[in-house]
Amino acid sequence: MKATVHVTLKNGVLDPQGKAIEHTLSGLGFKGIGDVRQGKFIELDIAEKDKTKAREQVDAMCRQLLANTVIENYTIEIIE
Amino acid sequence: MKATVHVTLKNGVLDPQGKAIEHTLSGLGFKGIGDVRQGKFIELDIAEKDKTKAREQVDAMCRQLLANTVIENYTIEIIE
Amino acid sequence: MSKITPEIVAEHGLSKEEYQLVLQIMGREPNITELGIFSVMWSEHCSYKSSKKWLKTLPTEAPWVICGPGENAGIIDIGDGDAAIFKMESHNHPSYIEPYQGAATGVGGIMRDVFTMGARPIANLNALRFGRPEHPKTRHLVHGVVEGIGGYGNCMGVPTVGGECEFNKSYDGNILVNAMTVGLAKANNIFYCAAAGIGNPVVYVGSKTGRDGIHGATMASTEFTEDSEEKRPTVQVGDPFTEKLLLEACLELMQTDAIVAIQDMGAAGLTSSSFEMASSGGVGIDMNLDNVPQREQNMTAYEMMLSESQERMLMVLKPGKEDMARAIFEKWELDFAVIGTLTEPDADGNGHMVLYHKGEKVADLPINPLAHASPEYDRPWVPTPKRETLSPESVAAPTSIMGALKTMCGGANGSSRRWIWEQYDHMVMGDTVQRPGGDAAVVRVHGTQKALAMTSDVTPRYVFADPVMGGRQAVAETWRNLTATGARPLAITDNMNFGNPQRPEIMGQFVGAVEGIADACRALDYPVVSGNVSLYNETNGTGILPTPTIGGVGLIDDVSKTVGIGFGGVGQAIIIIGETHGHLGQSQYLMEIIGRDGLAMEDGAPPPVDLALERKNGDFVRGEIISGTISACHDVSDGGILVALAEMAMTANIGAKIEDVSGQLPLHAWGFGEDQARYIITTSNPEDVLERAEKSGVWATLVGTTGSGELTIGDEHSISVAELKNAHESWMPDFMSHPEAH
Amino acid sequence: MKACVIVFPASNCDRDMQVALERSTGKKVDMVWHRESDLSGYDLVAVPGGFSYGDYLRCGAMAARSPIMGAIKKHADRGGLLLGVCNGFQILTEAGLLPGVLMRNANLKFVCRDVELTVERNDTAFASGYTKGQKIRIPVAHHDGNYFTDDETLKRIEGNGQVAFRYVDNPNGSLNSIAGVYNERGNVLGLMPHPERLVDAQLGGTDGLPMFDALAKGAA
Ligand SMILES: Nc1ncnc2c1ncn2[C@@H]1O[C@H](COP(=O)(O)OP(=O)(O)O)[C@@H](O)[C@H]1O
Ligand SMILES: [Mg+2]
Repeated sequence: MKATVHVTLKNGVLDPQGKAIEHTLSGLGFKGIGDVRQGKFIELDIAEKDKTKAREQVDAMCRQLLANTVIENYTIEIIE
Repeated sequence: MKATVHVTLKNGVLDPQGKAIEHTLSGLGFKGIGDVRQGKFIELDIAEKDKTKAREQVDAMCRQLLANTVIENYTIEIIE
Repeated sequence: MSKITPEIVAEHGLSKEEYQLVLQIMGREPNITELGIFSVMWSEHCSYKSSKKWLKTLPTEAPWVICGPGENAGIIDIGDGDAAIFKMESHNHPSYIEPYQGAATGVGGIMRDVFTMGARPIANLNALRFGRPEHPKTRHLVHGVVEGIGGYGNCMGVPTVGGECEFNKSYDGNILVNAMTVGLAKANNIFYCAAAGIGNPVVYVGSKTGRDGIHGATMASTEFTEDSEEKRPTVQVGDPFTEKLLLEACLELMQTDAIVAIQDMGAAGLTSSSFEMASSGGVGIDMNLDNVPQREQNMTAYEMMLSESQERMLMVLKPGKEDMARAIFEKWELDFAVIGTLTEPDADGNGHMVLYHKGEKVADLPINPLAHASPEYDRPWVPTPKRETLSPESVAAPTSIMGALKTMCGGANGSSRRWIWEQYDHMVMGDTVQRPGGDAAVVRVHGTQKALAMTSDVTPRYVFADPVMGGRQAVAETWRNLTATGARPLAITDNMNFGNPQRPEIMGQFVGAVEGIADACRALDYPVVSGNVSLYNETNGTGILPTPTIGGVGLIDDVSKTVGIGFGGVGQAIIIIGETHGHLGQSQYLMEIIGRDGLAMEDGAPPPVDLALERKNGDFVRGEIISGTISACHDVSDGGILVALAEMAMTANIGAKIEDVSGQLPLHAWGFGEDQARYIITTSNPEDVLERAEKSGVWATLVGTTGSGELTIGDEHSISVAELKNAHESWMPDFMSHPEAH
Repeated sequence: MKACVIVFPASNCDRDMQVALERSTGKKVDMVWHRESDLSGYDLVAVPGGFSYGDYLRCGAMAARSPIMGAIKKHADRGGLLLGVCNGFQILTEAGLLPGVLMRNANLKFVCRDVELTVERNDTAFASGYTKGQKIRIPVAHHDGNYFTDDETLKRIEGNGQVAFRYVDNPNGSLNSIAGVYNERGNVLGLMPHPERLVDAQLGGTDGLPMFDALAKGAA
């Protein structure tokens, strides 16, 4: 199975990268851009065939490694 | 409008971060994990009201800044 | 407006008595914004309420001290119109909760303290203490903290040149992250925080304000419990990129005459910076919070006043300088906003802080009572019971001397910290003359032949066993480390990390350590110019080992004269300066080889520190370095003579043949004893050095010669330097290579 | 010989580069802010190390879109000498002035230490002070120095002799241990190690000095 994980900063947590991107985009002449936020996107293959179990497994990975739950949220999608 | 951009490494491009995640996950006892790839996920607000124009604008942002098209692919979604 | 209930008061960490004082000062019930301001101003972190009484006893003066404790950082005169500005600060609790961001923002905060005063930071150091290696969280914490320190310092382009890192069970639930910054300024262009000039504009610069770390300052002042993981959203995220711009913009503005006063927004952000400026200047401030640059929508006055968003500064400008200053900050792409004006004090001489938000007056607080009448406690304390001195003979010998040496050099606490400092850019700015790995780092004063030496040290197990002696020892060790590079030690900063001060035995540790530090500072002419106190380092009632980290700074007049710790070549004579008594109580040998933890009374007293002897031996060694007669120098500390010799050998990749001069002492007590005031030097001219030592009344013993690839003692004990080095270099990378979860 | 150093927001090896260039050229070296647009008076342009724009998004990405980049390209096209060190190398690859990209180090850690390099060629304005095959010791200090290109590009740059320096003991996972590359014409050099950090014996070595001396002489 394939899983994808989106890791994003929690609301209200400063996103220096997003801020810098926003700034550079307007420097490049793009108008009307607001609130740029940068997150991570992780794709992985897992051997587990059962969708529910797969999700549980990926959830554990997120909590243990992929996301920093102090400042980040994550969402999981299981594909196939 | 809201736009989201996924930036991923092209096939065949080395992904040190993905590799390291894969390695650590199996070190943590997760079994059967393969081919981890890490990409970026960027969300932004744009003033443009027209969906087609909005997409064009974001596409230009990707080509000019958000992705390095030598090694990265990108996909755009316009929401609303 | 919501009523202030006892629950709300308690949530703000104010005791009933403290709240009574609030009512008395206000003459009415405060609103929530006002209460929040009281709570952060009176938190342990900002008010030093438990420690003030004792800190006042530290010596803070010397002819070369330009500014002692009280400002953002301490300042010393280093000649030629130059000044060194430095301070150490803790970010312990935040780093435990989110190690990367906690450590990063700690580094960012201490750098701001230094550049607020007009200095360009030229070096960072970090003193780290983690739980035992086997603890499930340790690896994750080490990873995050080191990465966070590097992430911030590297981006700022300030070299991280030194520090310490120790593992001990007592820090399992309470790690210590102490960061120190040293900066350089011109002595005639230093900036202070006292606001002046009624009607002058109060200006906000730097990042926007968000809801970051609200109540961070009160968090740092309460004991940890299991549920404190719930307090997580108070973690701030650092933005070193913005801080680098802020640094450059501030230094640029400081080249003009526009600034009257400047203060960084650290713990308790806008509140403490504005109150400190106003109280030191004896003025009031009218502040319009609508003008505060905000990152988030609908922020309340309470949130803005308590936010700990990073990378912000508050300034008072001379009238009419706003546009010029704005242009500089805009060039550096930073926010700039006039948010207030200085006002006259009232008839009683009290300045008022009056806050407006959305057209309403939302707070009106008298400044001095908040800033100065904050509670000061004389907390009950008991002295730490004295321990017996262990006799050298009472501590068992190892099965093999060299085996023990290898174990110590390759153990959690004796191994190389290369894994850490290779993740720090320690060379940027092009003046790092001695890189990490020696006794003290040496950083040249740009464009001159002068240099500053800097180090941080403390041996917490000594402080636990005897706070007074341990306090002395920490100061003496920094003094020795500086001396070993040829520097003249000038002043220290201290970072007092202790447990819960409401427990008399912990307070006793604090009082004892302060006494010991003060003794040493006086005897060595080595005053305290800045510092920081971190209390309540305690989890579920178990405190950390008392850890008064000392950061020392010294001056080298001619950097070409400095020496390192690596043996200075082959065929050099090795001389030990200072007498060896084989003191094994509280020694690293006792911990690592005998397996004690130092807590029991039977683990003995720490080595006594004779400050007059320290001075005599150190002055002799420094004189020899400056006159160019010796080729290497290393102080003897943890692990004694043999560990010191091993470090000198490993650094140079050169062995040595050492005579067995242990005499009446058991060899292991001679080799691993931790008697103080000792150094090991190498020279090609031993006769002269010995003669001069004798004339000066300094104990000096010729013990051997450098050469070959082996470290050999007497006829029987030998180990290859390569084998030692392999053990020394591999512990930390091996330990850290295991995958970790968070 | 007129040289300048470009300064981006959060460049931080700019002064180090200026010191090294001034030491070898004996002349004042200008600092040029990234908002400028003219470099016509310079023989040598140096893009220094640091963390331009915090290394956010991708290292060098935002700096590569700065106003000054047009002038830098013009300078390179004109045959002017262009040196990018560390972040400067990342910026030049992002700007398409040099082939390849610099990815996160293979072990994901920032690395600061002296490394040994082999000088791959010495027939350029940058390397004429070295001998071919010479081993030199130069510090690295980076998080993203893992040189990567597709196979075709790799073949091409190897075939053209565009590799400038190789690591003896690869610290970051770079393909073919590549530490620095030239453009085809040889007037643009990008490298991860910092030659400007070892031009002064007091700092532990002078193996970087021949590069700056050669530049000072060559472009005189
Ligand atoms: N956290 C750290 N950051 C940077 N350098 C460190 C760190 N920990 C240790 N070091 C460096 O490693 C060397 C050995 O440290 P330590 O054993 O504490 O020295 P000493 O016993 O002489 O005080 C010193 O040069 C020190 O600066
Ligand atoms: Mg030492």
